[in-house]
Amino acid sequence: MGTRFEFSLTAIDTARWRATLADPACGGYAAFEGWVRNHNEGLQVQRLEYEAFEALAANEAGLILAQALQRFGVAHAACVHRVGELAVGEMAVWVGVSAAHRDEAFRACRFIIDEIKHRLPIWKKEHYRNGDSGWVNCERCAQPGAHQHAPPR
Amino acid sequence: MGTRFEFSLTAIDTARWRATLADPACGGYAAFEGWVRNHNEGLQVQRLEYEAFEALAANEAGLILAQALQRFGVAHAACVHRVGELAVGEMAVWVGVSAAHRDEAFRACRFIIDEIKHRLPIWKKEHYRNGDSGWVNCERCAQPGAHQHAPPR
Amino acid sequence: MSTRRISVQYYALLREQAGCRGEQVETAAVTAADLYAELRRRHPFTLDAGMLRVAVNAQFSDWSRPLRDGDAVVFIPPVAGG
Amino acid sequence: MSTRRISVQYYALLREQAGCRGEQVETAAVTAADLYAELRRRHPFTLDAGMLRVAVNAQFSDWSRPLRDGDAVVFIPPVAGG
Repeated sequence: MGTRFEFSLTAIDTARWRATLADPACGGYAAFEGWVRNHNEGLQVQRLEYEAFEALAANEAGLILAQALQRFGVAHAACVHRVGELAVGEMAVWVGVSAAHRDEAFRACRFIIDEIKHRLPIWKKEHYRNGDSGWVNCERCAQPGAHQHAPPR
Repeated sequence: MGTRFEFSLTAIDTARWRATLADPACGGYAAFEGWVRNHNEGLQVQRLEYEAFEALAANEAGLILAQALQRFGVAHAACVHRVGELAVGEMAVWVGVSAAHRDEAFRACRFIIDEIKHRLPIWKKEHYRNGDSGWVNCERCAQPGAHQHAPPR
Repeated sequence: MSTRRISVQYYALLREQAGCRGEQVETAAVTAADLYAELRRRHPFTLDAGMLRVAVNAQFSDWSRPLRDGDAVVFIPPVAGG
Repeated sequence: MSTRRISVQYYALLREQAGCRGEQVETAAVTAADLYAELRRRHPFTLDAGMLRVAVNAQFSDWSRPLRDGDAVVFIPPVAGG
């Protein structure tokens, strides 16, 4: 039984992370990867930057993973999140869960990524093909009428 | 948009399969792996054998994957299933789905593995540490009172 | 009484109980249900037809569908993939 | 009026608008809410406090919790991980 969370400045090695969840008592493994999409809310994304308040984020991620073990009875759960510059197609986040059965593996994996997105102090700045950029949820989404995406004023 | 299903006699190369789902328009990737557990219904499992009616199974899997694309609006879905002898800890089945968003990726992945287990003509013979063996769902489960797991009479 | 030539393939428990992967049978059985009943008289099959599904020419089929000369029949024990 | 020495770190949009990653402030602000109001007079922060959360000493905190000398405060814009 174990949990593990890390930030990574470089490409996530999913094979290495998956290996940390191996367990002969487990019959089900569920994983999620978030990939950088080439579009968001109608804009063409070229690349993005992730920035994190790492101390708080790591604490909060530890709580989320522990909650997943307790709530769903899974054996192992891990998560790694990129920070820094990412190109379209790169993996921004990986979540993996192993469990005796598939039902709890799926449910715990879904719980973890939902909570990670909701609770961790991590920010994403999108750079668009048209030259604009913006912090997601701060600039455009906070001003639904304006839908501004110019660089910070 | 695409689907792909295969049987494999050797270890599943998940990196190669995952690569077939890469798509710059996709932000979410969900995967499931079924691993050979060291126990089932209270018995210690040592190894197992999978056998498939491959022509029918491949047709049926193709239908399942196409249904997943249509029902959940995901971009790509693939599945590979081992046949032959497997040891404890080995991967018996892999399912991967990529989609614009995580919700449909998770739901399609879950749908696919549930249907694969339910609909494909694939059989599993478990070999136990105590020397017995049995075809799962045929010998023990079909006779809930008896719970026999001796070799076929 | 007319007969037809049917190819039967066996998998898993049925393969072990038949002692072979398949056989060609010359049969007067009209349906797949009739055919399984006939084969049970020759092989020690422990599974009742109610526990099986049947495929004809690599498609799931109805037990009552009339068999035609040259059909390939597979009786499908309870599955356990994944 | 007593003052306390608070270390403030900025991330993301707040970092860009403050023009620095953090600063030490000598402040009479009693709570984190008071402190953000004070800092908005010095920096062109566009985000209202209602859109932020606050962390004190790397723990999520209440806006009304009294600040103590030496506290480390982080104002947290809407998050977007994953």
